[in-house]
Amino acid sequence: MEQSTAKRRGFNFKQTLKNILRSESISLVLAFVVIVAVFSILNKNYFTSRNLISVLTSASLTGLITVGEALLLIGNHMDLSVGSTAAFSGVMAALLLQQGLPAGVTILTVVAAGAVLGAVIAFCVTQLKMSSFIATVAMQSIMRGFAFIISNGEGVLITNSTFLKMGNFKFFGLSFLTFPIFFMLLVFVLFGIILKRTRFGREIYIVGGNPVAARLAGISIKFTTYMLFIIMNVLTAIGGMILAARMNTGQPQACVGLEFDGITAAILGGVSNQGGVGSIFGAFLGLAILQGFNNGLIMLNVQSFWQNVAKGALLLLALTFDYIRQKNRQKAK
Amino acid sequence: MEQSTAKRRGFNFKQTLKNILRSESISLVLAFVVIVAVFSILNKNYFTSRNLISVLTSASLTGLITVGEALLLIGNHMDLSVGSTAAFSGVMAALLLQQGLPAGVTILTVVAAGAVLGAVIAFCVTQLKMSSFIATVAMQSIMRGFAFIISNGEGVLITNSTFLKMGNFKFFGLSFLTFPIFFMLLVFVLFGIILKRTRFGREIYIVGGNPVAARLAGISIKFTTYMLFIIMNVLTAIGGMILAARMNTGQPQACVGLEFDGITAAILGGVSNQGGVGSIFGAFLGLAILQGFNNGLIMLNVQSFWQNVAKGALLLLALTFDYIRQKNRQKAK
Amino acid sequence: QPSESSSVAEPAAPSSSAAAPSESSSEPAAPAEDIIIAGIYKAGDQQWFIGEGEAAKQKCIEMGAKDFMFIDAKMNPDTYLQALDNAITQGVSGILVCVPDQKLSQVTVDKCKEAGIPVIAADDQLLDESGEMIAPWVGIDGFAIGQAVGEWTANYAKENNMTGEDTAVLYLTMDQVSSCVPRTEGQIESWGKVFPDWPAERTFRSDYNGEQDKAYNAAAGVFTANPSIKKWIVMTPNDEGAAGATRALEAAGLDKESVVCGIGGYLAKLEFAKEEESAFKATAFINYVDVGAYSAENMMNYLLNGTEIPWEFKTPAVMITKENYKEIMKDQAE
Amino acid sequence: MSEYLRFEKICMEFPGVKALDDMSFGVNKGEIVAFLGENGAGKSTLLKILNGDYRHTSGKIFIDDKEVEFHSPNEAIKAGISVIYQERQLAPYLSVAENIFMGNPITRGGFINFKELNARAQAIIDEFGLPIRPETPVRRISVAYQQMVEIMKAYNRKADIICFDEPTAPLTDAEITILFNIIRKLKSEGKAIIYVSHRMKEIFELTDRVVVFKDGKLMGVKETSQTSEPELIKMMVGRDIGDVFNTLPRNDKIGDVVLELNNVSTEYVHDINLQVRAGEIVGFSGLAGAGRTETARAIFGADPLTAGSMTLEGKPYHPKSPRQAMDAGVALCPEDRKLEGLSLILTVRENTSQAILGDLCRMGFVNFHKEREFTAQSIKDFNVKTPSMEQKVINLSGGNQQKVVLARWMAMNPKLIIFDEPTKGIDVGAKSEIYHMICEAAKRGVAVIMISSELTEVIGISDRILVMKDGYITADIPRAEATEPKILSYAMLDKKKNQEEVAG
Ligand SMILES: Nc1ncnc2c1ncn2[C@@H]1O[C@H](COP(=O)(O)OP(=O)(O)OP(=O)(O)O)[C@@H](O)[C@H]1O
Ligand SMILES: Nc1ncnc2c1ncn2[C@@H]1O[C@H](COP(=O)(O)OP(=O)(O)OP(=O)(O)O)[C@@H](O)[C@H]1O
Ligand SMILES: O[C@@H]1[C@@H](O)[C@@H](O)CO[C@H]1O
Ligand SMILES: [Mg+2]
Ligand SMILES: [Mg+2]
Repeated sequence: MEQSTAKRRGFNFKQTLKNILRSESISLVLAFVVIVAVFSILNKNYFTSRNLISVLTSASLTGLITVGEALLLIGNHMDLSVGSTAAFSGVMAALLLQQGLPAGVTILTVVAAGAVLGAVIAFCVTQLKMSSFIATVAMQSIMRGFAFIISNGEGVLITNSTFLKMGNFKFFGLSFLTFPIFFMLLVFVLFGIILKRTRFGREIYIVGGNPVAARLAGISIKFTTYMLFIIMNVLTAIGGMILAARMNTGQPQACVGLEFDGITAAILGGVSNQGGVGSIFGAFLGLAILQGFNNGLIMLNVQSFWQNVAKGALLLLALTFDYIRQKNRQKAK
Repeated sequence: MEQSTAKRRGFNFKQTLKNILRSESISLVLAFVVIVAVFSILNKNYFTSRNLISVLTSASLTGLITVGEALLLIGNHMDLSVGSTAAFSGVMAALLLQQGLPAGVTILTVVAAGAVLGAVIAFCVTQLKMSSFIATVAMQSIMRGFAFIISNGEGVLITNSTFLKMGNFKFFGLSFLTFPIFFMLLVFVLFGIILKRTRFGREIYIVGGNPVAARLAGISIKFTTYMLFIIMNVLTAIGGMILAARMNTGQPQACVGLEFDGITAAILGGVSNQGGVGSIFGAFLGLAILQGFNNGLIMLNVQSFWQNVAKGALLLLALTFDYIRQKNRQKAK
Repeated sequence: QPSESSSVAEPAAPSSSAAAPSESSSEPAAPAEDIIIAGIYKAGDQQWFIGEGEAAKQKCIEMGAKDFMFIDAKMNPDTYLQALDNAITQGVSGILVCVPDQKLSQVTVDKCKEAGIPVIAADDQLLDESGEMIAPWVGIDGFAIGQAVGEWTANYAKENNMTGEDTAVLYLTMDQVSSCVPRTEGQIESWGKVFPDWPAERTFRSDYNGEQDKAYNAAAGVFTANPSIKKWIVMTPNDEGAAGATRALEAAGLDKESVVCGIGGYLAKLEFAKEEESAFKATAFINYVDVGAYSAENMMNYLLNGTEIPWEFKTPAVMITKENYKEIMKDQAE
Repeated sequence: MSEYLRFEKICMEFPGVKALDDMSFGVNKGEIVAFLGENGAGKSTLLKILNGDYRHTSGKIFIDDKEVEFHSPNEAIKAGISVIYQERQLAPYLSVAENIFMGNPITRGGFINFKELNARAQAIIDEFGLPIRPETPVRRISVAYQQMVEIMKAYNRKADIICFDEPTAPLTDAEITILFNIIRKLKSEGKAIIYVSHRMKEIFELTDRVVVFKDGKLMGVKETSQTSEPELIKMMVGRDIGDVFNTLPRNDKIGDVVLELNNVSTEYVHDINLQVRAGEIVGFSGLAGAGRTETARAIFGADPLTAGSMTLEGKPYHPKSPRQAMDAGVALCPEDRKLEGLSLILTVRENTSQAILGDLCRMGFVNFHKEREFTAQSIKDFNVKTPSMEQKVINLSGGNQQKVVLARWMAMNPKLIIFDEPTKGIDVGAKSEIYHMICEAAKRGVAVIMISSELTEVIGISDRILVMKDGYITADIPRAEATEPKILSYAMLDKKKNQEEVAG
């Protein structure tokens, strides 16, 4: 009997939908639906395609960060330097373009810089045995410093129209399928699949769940850790460039606290910061809830002081709700 | 023979000094000495009693936070909301004083508010099973919001001279023994002893190092966690008031990122963010290194962009140094 | 009251600019009860912008608008752009903005142009690549304000004989906030005019992030590094810096002979309200009520009557001290 | 008859598992009662209920005829109950003394009296006759001694009811002797004692009565002196298993040398020389801390060599990581399943397929169908008791966790496989299956190293037995000549001292 249940669990769409409905994520889906419903009632412009585009666009950078942080958290790490690195990447791209480099070369260079940076962090973590918390706090300070140094503290204008396409290109002329939105969704889907279905993805869970066991099971913790930080920092580099393209400027002071938005979304979406637990789909829900909520508060013209309170309260509420649901489910069984 | 060694390990000063010298902390002591030496050569006013006072004064708030975060980290938690709470406490005190409340009542009220806040966080963590990371990120947002709300975004003047003593009272008229400095040192010594020598202190290690073992041994994880967060938030409340007294104003936007300064000092001082490891003495060294370094950079008039880079680099260097030393020591065995 | 005379009222620049809807105005006159104005401010939690927003709101409602939306961009370019999109989505009639970074000017103007919504820059100008203004502006001129501070401070130093070997100038700077950089530049310039030969060895700079306790550390470090200096002349780009430097002087026992001058008024007034005089002697009062009310008035006039929006209006910088601050700040002195 | 401790109709349900079903019996003062049953039969669960760690679904517990109900381990401890868990629960960075006194340290005015604490801990250590120091942090002592600390911790509580859940699993005979003396002393002091073990020998040596569990149900209670091993096994397994070792499918064709170590040293072991041939089972014996695990880790690339060389099938073999060892065809089934073997928060499926995940993948993508098929087969082969392959491993019984680790490594089909205490916590029925599997692997030509602290097991299954002591190999004994006293004498031989004497 056990075997047959196992077999029936296929990976088709219908089944996936069913799984979601009975999964851990259901309370998040509900929370999201409630938020959308309430704001739609309170403001008629909330539930419109135009607003959806606006929310998705502003979520595009945070989305990339959320994916990267979710992967890292599952692997029992985190990266607190991505805000600085995103700013640095935008500034670096803008400066390279100003030097007359073509857009393609610029993008590749900045991505490569991101990869190197990720490798440096991974080196500190795997070889020098630092905790990723402290290594990336240090890196945050360093990269912010460099962002200011290379730009001399000023925003750097971007005029290269090819590069600016990263901010405004519309696939098939569709205004909801701009490059930032498309790329974010692509990254979610891609890493959703990688995490769930590939060997590499599985190894992230194993490494995050019990690194000692992972090593003895022949998994290279080094390789996994390097990959995780490189992925995170490449996503950050691209995200930073997309932001710069959207703003037409690389800005050294941009993205302060970006890492927290990403980590918060991931944790709200059920990713554990103790390693080994979580999914990209959950992280996406976490992101959707946070962004949908923030956007609604702005649209309702809630005073910014109260916005702070409301956001914090939302987080606590959502997690409490989730806890109660899980507890009830346990009892029900 | 073994027994006699055991007996010889008393808790006298000489022995403590010896222990330090052969302990984990030695590389930090060295790092600190090197920093002081280098800056003293570069600037003759660095190694002066006047500068010592100035460094100690600016470290006074961060010092309290470092103690609290070190305790929390050993207990496998952290509090990311203390920056907001410190600002909130300063503003709240200023407003209460403006209402004509006497200094003593004001201080007690704010301390009580801190305790309640700590209990609320502990409730979220122990009862609602949130990770302390996310619970305190939420609290950070909420408390910052309230700090702005109660002050309507404005700094609030403090004129109560008794209260202002928290900022400038000199014990025995000694200019190096102002209340902020005295209180910080007191807290270090006090919690150094509590952590090392009391039952409560040892239980923090057990709870942080192996919560299952703690529970099975009849140690109340709840009690320990509540105590840890209450201590942290009471220290924060007092620290926030001391800062407000020093500045003669309660300011809602103060202390952004304060939590990171504390956590960084603690981790640099050998406290692990995985729980169960560390000491208050180490945390103090971490604080001394960071503050001594920051102060040196200011005195050398290093450009602020480069200060960021230098601070990050120092962190990475100090930890690398520590790693190499530990590795060598292992080899030597 | 905004006194046009005291401001540098350049004649309206070429109207090629998109967001100056002055003559491209197709249907300016709108029924007042449908008008909603959005105010998007770079740091909506700062007292400055709260006051500015309140003044703008009051003016709009007074002139018959239906609503005024106050939006905080939280110094975050992304939040700012989302707020802008939002305002446009909600179909507001006019937008007042203070951008978190002036490099966001072009995007702002482009988006408003596309949606056909008039925009006025508040506080900080909207500038194109070459530094030309591309939208009407009501605001503060950081450089000029800095100049006023430099001038006042230099005169104070002269009058009090603070020129000897034991005297030094300290500029606390906020290099990471672009709008604050010209303030320091203005201070340096007018100080240099009065004291062209002021020695470089007795001129210091120290950077902080805008917070008072960081200013304290930045200043205290310089004070201890130079024990031979007994009299300090400190200029800062905001009131937090001035208050922090003042506390550091007090801690070092140097406050009696020193002088600190800031920019703002919001913390200076607290300082001036104390019985005892501190080293924080003066600040350049910049009046958020003027900026808020005047930007709103211009916008409403345009929307209601099609009146052309004046291209430029600078709120004057007035130096205030313990003696005159109540008079000048009026309500804001409370 | 009303016993001191009495269970009445205890039922316990977990999602998908009925762990205990209508369990009723009692334990007297001054009596040692054994719990016997297959892996997952519910033994540990009953102890956890007694300890207030789990809440039972229904039923009652009486102590001294009074009904009791514990909501937390703390309450149980206060009521005089002490449980030594199957999994060690220590604070790694605290000292041996502080761990022994965990939960009730010696204080004076709120301060810990370290002097007194260390002295009292030393007294207990001396009573146990162990060579460890009270000030040493527990993470620095071997697994066996950690287990002894765990036992001393419970012993020190002076409880009236003391339960041991497979205390001897990580211990060798020397410590077991110590432990039994202690338990007998407790019995003479009138304590009620529960002793859970899969080792028949121990049960007959130590206990007064045996309670037999099967699938959460009570199969019967027997006076130990009135019963026999086959009878008990039949009760718990439901069938006869006969003489385990005589029926094993022995391999008579020992092949070429697969692994050779020449003067290998690491931080912990010295001058190791050995050969293992294809189809040969080499047993490793020795006391706790003798260095067997460390030798295995060196072979598996988990610890670096400080001297010497190794060859695998005649070719130089110097793995820098377990991965390289695995790629060369070497497998190690580790000793400490919780720390080194399993990712506890992951599922049975994810844990079982770990070692051969590469073979279950196409172009980096996991073939879930194949993975499930493989896992289902392993669950069947190893008789893993779990409600589904999606169950988190943390929710399995100790023995079933061990089976998951074994299943993972057996699946790799290596040239050389090292088992470190493979039957730790495994029930008798499953044990014989595992012996069969090991022998069948040898028959297929796999070279096997088996580290075990159970002498009968090493002697019963090995072709050759190496004995270790203090990081050195002290003897190499063919099976035909192996006897327990002989092995023990080499295990206690002080080679280092001998060498020093020769040198001096
Ligand atoms: N927390 C839990 N959640 C779900 N199932 C559990 C949990 N704890 C135990 N079980 C299940 O209850 C049953 C009994 O487990 P228990 O640990 O009591 O067995 P045991 O007799 O001690 O076995 P072993 O000899 O292997 O230690 C097993 O099927 C186990 O999988
Ligand atoms: N991390 C460590 N730090 C210090 N000493 C260690 C460490 N790990 C092992 N040792 C020591 O190395 C020696 C060999 O231990 P090992 O675990 O190999 O013994 P073993 O024969 O497998 O016995 P056991 O039955 O305890 O596993 C022991 O003295 C042990 O105390
Ligand atoms: O950011 C500053 C603010 O702090 C206030 O000084 C007014 O001007 C703005 O540009
Ligand atoms: Mg068990
Ligand atoms: Mg071993």
